[in-house]
Amino acid sequence: MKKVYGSATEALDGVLHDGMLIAAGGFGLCGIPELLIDGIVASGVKDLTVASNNAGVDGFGLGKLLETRQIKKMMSSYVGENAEFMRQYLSGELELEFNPQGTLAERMRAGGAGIPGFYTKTGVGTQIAEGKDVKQFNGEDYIMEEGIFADLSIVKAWKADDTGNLIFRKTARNFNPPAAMCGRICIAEVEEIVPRGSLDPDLIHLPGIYVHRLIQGQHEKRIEQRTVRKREDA
Amino acid sequence: MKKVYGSATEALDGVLHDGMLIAAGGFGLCGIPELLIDGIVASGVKDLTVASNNAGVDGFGLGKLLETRQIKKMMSSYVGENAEFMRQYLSGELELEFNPQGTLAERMRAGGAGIPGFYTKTGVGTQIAEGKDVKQFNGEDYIMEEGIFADLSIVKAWKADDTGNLIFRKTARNFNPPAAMCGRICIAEVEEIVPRGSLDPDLIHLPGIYVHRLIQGQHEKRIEQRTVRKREDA
Amino acid sequence: MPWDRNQMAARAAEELEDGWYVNLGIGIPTLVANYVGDKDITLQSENGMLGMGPFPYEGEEDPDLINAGKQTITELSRTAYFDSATSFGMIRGGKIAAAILGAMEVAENGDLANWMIPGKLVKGMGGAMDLVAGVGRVIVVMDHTNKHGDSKLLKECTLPLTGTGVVDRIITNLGVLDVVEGGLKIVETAEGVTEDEIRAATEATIVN
Amino acid sequence: MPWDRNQMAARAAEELEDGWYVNLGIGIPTLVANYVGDKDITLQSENGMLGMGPFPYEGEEDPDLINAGKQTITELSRTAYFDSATSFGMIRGGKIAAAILGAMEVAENGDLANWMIPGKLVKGMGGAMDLVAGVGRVIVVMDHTNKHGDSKLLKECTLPLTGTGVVDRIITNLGVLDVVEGGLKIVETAEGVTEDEIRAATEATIVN
Repeated sequence: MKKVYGSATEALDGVLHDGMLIAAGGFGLCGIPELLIDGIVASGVKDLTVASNNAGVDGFGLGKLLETRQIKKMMSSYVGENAEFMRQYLSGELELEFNPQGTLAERMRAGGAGIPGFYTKTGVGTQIAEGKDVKQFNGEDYIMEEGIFADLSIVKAWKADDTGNLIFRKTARNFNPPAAMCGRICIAEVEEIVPRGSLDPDLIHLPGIYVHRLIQGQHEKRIEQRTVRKREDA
Repeated sequence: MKKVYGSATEALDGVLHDGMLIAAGGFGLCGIPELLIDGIVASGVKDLTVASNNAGVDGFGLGKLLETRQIKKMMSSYVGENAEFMRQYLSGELELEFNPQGTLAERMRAGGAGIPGFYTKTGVGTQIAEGKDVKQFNGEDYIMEEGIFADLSIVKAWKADDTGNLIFRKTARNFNPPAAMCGRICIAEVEEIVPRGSLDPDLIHLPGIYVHRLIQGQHEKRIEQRTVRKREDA
Repeated sequence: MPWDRNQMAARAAEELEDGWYVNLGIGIPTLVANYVGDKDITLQSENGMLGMGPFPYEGEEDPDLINAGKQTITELSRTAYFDSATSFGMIRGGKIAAAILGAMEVAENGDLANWMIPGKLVKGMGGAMDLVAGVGRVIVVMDHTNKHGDSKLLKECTLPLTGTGVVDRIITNLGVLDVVEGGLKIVETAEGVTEDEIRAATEATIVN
Repeated sequence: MPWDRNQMAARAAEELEDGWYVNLGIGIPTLVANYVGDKDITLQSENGMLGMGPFPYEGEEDPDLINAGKQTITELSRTAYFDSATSFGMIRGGKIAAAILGAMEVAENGDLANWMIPGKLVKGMGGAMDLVAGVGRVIVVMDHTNKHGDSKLLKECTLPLTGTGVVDRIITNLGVLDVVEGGLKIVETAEGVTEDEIRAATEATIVN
């Protein structure tokens, strides 16, 4: 069962349709599926709902899909690092569902784990709780949040073997595992595909069962906030 | 903040009390906290409720705590590999709460993640569902299961650094991470404590934040079912 | 002639498709692994492993490497390990294409009973309730009748259930039956077994 | 004289105890890291890291290593990485001893508003709602009054809430106040600031 595809376009063939829900990994511009985003731009699919912690920046990451107006709705915790996003949002062209960051991550994991709803204290007594079921545990209120079941997941990892076992690097792991878990189909892009047997089975971050298709390619890996200290500070 | 203790008895000092709930890692006799079980036996603490997938065998693992009658109740998915367990259970000396294996693992993880309840399809329409809240999602019934919040977690890992970052080995990982997460206090026993910096930060299975106390020691690692093939079968 | 254990396992192996991740229960289902041939099947062991290999050679047993039946096993080049919460996350989340399980009783509506007999020693459901609730396809492999000659394919289960309406296909020593609207449908008979013989050995409603 | 940003950060650092795992918000809270001295404090970055180190030297920036403010950072010998679901599992699960956060408004009952101003550009709550709901102790560091001179310590918040009854202690440029039964209690004043000056600058009820 071959999982490795030659390009983002090939890997996306047959899995895209207008109006679908896509879960995307990444945090800011770190660990985002750059190649698959480009492939989705090229496909022209539209009216997408995208569950992703952030919405990219102008001209990079999910910002590309905003420019082409392919996104109808974002499910995110933090946006607006992106002028085009704000323009579309304020003009009513783009819907936005805010999720607390941990709630968004857990909703993705829950969807992937067959859990349609869970209770959390996060957001109790705030706007986020409006319209949500409330239940008491030990005398305290919790709200119910629903699992996210995406039509497609797009994620970025560091290395994979050809069975789809994935390894991430440093904080580029972030939302990628939970996003991968919640998709009916998951496509991963990596910097390097290695032969099976070359990854230590104890050290695999995401087992290949979660990964249906796989591509390898060059990544720009743009830095959003370059902060440094001078050597003389040491 | 020193996490490393000299022995199981030292590590358990001040954290045990009669009637407490202990979550224990391990599956069968694989990856069980042998040293801490011995330490609890030696402490004489009683009326324990123990959440553990299995209950050990006669004379080994949690079987030792059954022999000394220190356990009042087990929360498990599969038991009875243990004659003393069955004797106590059938005579009404020991309470038993059956949990489907995945529900037990998820209840531990949920407790550790601040989730007091979640919905699952597992057990719907069976004895397990009796008395539990039912909710429909997409027209199908799910039952609510509650997070486990243990007073103490006891787990076994392969290696640790002195900050409590843990690495497990092969299928000895099993229930250890979720069990560790759900304890107010977690004590881990390992085969080797290595200097900080010698574990790759990308490859840590359980970050030290979950581990409050740590001991190192020799493990018997008894095999429950020795199954082999002959070389001539190859 | 009815199938023997190995023939039932071989027939069950035909159910598996290339690329599937599969969980095999204890007993006859375990034998299915011997018959997958060159299909690309990855076996899950629910205690935290994908890519379960055969038993180790004598002297190479590793106490840290066991299957859900607590037997010593080996790893493969595709193997990945993970914790029990993740393992049942993939089961409950529908990532496992199929489970092949034994059973005490199956009802014509797909109800399954395979974990306890009231009044007898109860060992627990282990991962069975999670598997039948979560995996894509539940295939039961069992003898058609019990040792008293009574049908194990019933109108309604009499034993405590493992799951309701969960069974998709049943492979017995007499043949293969699917759970369909209104009852069970005979899909295949063992060589030399007639449909009438299956009907005679079956309490559940057989539909055409 | 009121404290400046660095003095507020230094005072906040005194709140941290040896062995604690701590999450620092953006702004003044970030500066707290400069004042922990030789206490054994492990900083969490909620995008998936424990053991956050300082900014990298020029030329050593790694795009795969950023903090929750998307700034390039470094790792330490104690560092562990994990995914976002695990990260917020430890936050929601109460494993983080304290969060030090900025705020727009704090109410006398501990309500906190720090994520949106209606009618202005709304960027989102990020991880703030999870942090205030989950961590052991919430310490707010902020100026006592806004740029119009109005108190930011209120009887009731006017802005949309981040959490209800979540704040434990407030460190402002004028001093330190605790959320207690009935209102706020002055714990400490900045050198040269009187309790009366704090009362005058505070809309919230001050209790003794």
